[in-house]
Amino acid sequence: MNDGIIWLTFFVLSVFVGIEVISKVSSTLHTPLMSGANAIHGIILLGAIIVTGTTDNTVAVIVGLVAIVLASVNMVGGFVVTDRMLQMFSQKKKPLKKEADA
Amino acid sequence: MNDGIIWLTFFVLSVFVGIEVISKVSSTLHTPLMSGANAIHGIILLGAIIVTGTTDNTVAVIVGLVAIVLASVNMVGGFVVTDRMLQMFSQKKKPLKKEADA
Amino acid sequence: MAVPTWAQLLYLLCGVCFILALKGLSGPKTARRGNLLGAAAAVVACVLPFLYLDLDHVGLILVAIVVGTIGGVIGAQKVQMTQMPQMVALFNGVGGGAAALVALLELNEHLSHGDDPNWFVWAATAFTIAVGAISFAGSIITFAKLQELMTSRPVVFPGLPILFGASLIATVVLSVLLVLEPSMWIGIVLGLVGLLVGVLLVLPVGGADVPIVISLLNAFTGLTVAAGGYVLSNTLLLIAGTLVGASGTFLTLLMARGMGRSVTNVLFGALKGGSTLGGGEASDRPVKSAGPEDVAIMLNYAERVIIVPGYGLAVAQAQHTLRELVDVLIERGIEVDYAIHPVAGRMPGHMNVLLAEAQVPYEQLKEMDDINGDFKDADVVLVVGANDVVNPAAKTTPGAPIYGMPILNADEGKQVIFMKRSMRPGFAGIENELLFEPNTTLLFGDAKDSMGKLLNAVKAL
Amino acid sequence: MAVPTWAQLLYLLCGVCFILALKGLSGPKTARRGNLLGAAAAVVACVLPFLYLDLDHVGLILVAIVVGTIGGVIGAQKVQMTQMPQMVALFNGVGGGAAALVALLELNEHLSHGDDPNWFVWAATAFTIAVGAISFAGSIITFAKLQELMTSRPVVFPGLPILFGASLIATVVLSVLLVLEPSMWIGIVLGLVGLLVGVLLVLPVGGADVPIVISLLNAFTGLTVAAGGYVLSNTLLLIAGTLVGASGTFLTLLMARGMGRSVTNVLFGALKGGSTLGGGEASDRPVKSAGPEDVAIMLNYAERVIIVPGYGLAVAQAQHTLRELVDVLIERGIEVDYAIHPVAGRMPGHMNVLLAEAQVPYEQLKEMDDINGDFKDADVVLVVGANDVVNPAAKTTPGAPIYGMPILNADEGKQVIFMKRSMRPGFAGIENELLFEPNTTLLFGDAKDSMGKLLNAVKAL
Ligand SMILES: NC(=O)c1ccc[n+]([C@@H]2O[C@H](COP(=O)([O-])OP(=O)(O)OC[C@H]3O[C@@H](n4cnc5c(N)ncnc54)[C@H](OP(=O)(O)O)[C@@H]3O)[C@@H](O)[C@H]2O)c1
Ligand SMILES: NC(=O)c1ccc[n+]([C@@H]2O[C@H](COP(=O)([O-])OP(=O)(O)OC[C@H]3O[C@@H](n4cnc5c(N)ncnc54)[C@H](OP(=O)(O)O)[C@@H]3O)[C@@H](O)[C@H]2O)c1
Repeated sequence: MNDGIIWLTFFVLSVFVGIEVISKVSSTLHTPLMSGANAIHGIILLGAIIVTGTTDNTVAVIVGLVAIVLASVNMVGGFVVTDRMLQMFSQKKKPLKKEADA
Repeated sequence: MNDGIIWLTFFVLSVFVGIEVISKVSSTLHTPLMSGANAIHGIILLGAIIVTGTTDNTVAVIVGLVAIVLASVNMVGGFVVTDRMLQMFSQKKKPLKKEADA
Repeated sequence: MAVPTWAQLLYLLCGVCFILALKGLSGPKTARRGNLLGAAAAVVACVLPFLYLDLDHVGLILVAIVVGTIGGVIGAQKVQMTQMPQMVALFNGVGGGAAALVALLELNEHLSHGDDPNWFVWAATAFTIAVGAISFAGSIITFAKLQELMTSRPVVFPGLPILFGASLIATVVLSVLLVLEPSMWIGIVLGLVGLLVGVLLVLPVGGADVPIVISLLNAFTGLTVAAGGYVLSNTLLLIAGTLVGASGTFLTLLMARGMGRSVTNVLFGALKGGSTLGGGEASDRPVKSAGPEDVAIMLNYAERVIIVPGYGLAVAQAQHTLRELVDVLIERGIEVDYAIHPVAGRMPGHMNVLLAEAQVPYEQLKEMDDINGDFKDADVVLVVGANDVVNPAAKTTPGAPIYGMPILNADEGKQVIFMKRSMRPGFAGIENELLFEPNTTLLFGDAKDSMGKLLNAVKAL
Repeated sequence: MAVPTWAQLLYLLCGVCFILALKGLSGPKTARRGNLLGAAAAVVACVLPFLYLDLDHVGLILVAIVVGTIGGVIGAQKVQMTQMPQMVALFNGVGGGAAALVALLELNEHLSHGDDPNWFVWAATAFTIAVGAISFAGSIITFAKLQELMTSRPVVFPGLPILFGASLIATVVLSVLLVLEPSMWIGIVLGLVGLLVGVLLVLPVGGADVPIVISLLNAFTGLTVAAGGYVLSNTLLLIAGTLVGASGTFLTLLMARGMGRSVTNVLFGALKGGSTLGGGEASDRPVKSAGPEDVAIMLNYAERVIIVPGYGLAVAQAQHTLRELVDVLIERGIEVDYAIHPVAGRMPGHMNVLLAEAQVPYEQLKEMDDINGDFKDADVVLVVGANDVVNPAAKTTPGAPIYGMPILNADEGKQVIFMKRSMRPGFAGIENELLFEPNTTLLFGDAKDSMGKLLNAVKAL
């Protein structure tokens, strides 16, 4: 099977998953959702690690390390800040957000 | 990339799409949805055509033709019957089903 | 047979269309468009192999397609709304059968070319054969039940659980054998055992649960097609099959919840002896019955009337007359609503379809949850050809086949009127205590003509 | 660097976890669990390459990770709720920057090994560099605006549209060049031009629309990561990136609708000169102001009170005192609700978070659509540190930066009380006519202490 097609298929399917999975979110959760998604694309850290670890060119290594720092700020910071936000929604509130959700 | 993994990935992503895409259907539409989905798996017709058209063993051809007949009954019949059902939901009714949906 | 890139792209496009079709089908506004989109994609997909493969037997293939198409169209056109479920079951069954045959053929191809793909391909082949056969046989039995070619009651005989278990084990063993040393014979036997499993799976299911089973078998077929897609390494089959498999499974759970049943309970309830069933014969206990005139008076002096339509309304095709009656009552300033039970009739949404056909304005149709609170304020509850959906046994009698199904609280009405032909029970085959309540009146006769009589009587007042 | 099967499986598993994480995040019950699941998956994924590749510079890499982690955690812990949006913007920006750098490095790898993959890989590389840079620069500007390191008003200068257009074209041209004959220099220049585009894209956006822009840039970064995944042929990056890209785009549209704006309008409104803005300086028109005692009396003799909380409540941290006040009023048999505007404060759901923190029982929090009908029956509407969300200009003044945003109908209340420190306008920087209405009273002062005074005054009655 053609390589490009495979990647295209992954892409297309993921697009549908991405849209459908959040299609019924309530405005209350927009910010946490945004920042959670934001944290997820911090996974570029994985890419940064791979390229940095597999190059020998000094400049490249330095740039790579910068990328790693930035990426891990994105990833770690993102998840932590999201969790902090979500903590705020106490037990008490859940039912409201539920109905807001429905 | 490992071939099996590719197919597995297609499968996993499709599972999510399949579930998410219908997750908010109202009971009013259960039957049409069921029969529409039913028609979609009639696509096995495609498979039946390919295997029948690429074999030379007579028995196989006969069995293949049977498969083609069955599959096209599934596919064509399924889409037609679904359409008939959906026709019944007149303009007038739409708003109700909408609210039922929401 | 390497697939050219352009064809692969088109296959992918068809897959996307199927996704959009499903998405459309799950919304009322878009349902019809969705279905047509799916159909278009399916046609395109089936044309492709003629373009990029030089197929043999093209003539025969086309003939077979035409035959199947004609069959499908005729069936789809002829079937009445009340028979939709069995039609869906039938179509689903043949699809499963086709998948099983395709897998057998592919098995044969591999063997004759002496090529041995990795074990996973054999496993997928075994899965397709077995589950395809199960889905085929199961659907046929379901069809027979709904079409009343056989009793719609659970069929349970002493040895059944053991036999079922045995055949299940056999299926697994044969599948493993097929993986270890593939041979045509094992494949064929596997298919036959699959058929047996399918029959035994559905026999003990009570008719009331049949829609759930149809949906489940539908999901099965979807998964078979997906596995077939892997065997033929065709992405479209895999994606389409998986879509149907996943959404079908999900839909099954939704429906089961809607009917207050758990899927395992539906399938194995009877085996576990869980659902003991009434004989379904007419009871001869005394009831209060009345003529159209008396009922007309009750309606005429009511302020709030709730109509509970059921399967009987559908078979009698009394929806148009009913609608006239309601119009008259409304003219006279009486507040009238229809209470729609999600599983009233023989398929989900059956009543909506029926009353839509009769052009009943949608504001008058109330979903169960919205109206269940209002019954206590209703002066008259008019139950037209419905029974199980108002049967208090669903709340009161554990072990009743419909126990746990949410019902319409018709029993809370000040006056309850049943329009039915006899004292025979409903689909679930159990007596309905509500018929014997002091505030219940029966108006015997076929829904259509007693409805006609009732209408005239009301007009006469 | 072929990835072993077990690692590929784990990558796929992480992808599934990301899907479930997003799914969880979109439901209130499951949000927190979802987020943690995502975090776990991310960690696992980042450990994998250490296991199946023998990486060089492991020490340095680990140090870099630690540095970044510490930075992220500190930032995330220190930030106040009111500054969340800029924090998210910042994190998003660095992510985009990282993606761009990764793409540059990969470009360098390909060139130094002199291998030439198919043109599509080069295209994806160009995309990653350009969009990553745009997202980086745009997010930084957004951060500056929200952090008030620069004006939050749209910044428009004469040449801007032309300059923007030019830089856009330059980006496209450079990308094409990169595909035709890849070189490090083109890549770097492309990145720089991307930065310019990012700046020019966000400068003209009004602060009120900033959350929409953050969400959009978030989607951009997602797509960049996806493209990066293709370049590195890493499925997980592709899937995760695409997920975020798709859901982010969808979320952006949802939010825009929620704020009554179209995305194009948000981005290019100011360019088109669409949204002319008020100076934002304090007005000196006469208003009716009162002391806590007078307001206390109004509240005390009201039967129905609606509270409209806004950004000011958040900065003053007056939510706890407010809650006490409401409790007292309710004890006295007064019906009190909070009217929550979806974009009150500085991020969607800001008020819900704030009042949740103050343990306000959820029954008292009413969504905009549910309560907008009740304002006409309210004897007193108490607007605490809110302004734009009750500014009638959103309905009446086409061209106002908030025009079209659905607002709370506070103006329909019999009495309206504003608690704010000055006559300065709200976030959107435009005057609020409601302040000058005859039935409006102002209670000047920092929300926290005037709320305290008000509370005592009410208790005193
Ligand atoms: N909707 C679904 O998905 C679905 C699918 C399959 C099964 N089911 C099951 O079907 C049942 C539906 O409940 P239901 O109350 O709608 O129907 P029901 O319980 O089957 O009762 C139908 C009633 O209509 C009467 N009837 C039949 N023909 C009639 C005619 N020509 N004129 C007047 N009355 C007539 C019957 O009594 P007489 O014979 O005495 O006239 C019977 O009492 C439930 O048990 C449900 O679980 C539902
Ligand atoms: N929610 C989001 O997603 C989001 C994100 C970005 C922007 N926005 C925009 O932000 C605005 C939100 O509207 P809003 O009504 O909540 O807030 P606002 O329109 O910004 O008004 C805040 C009001 O609070 C007053 N205030 C500030 N500090 C105070 C304090 N310490 N004590 C008392 N009053 C204080 C201010 O007046 P004084 O200065 O005179 O005290 C101002 O009138 C909308 O324009 C929205 O579009 C929303």
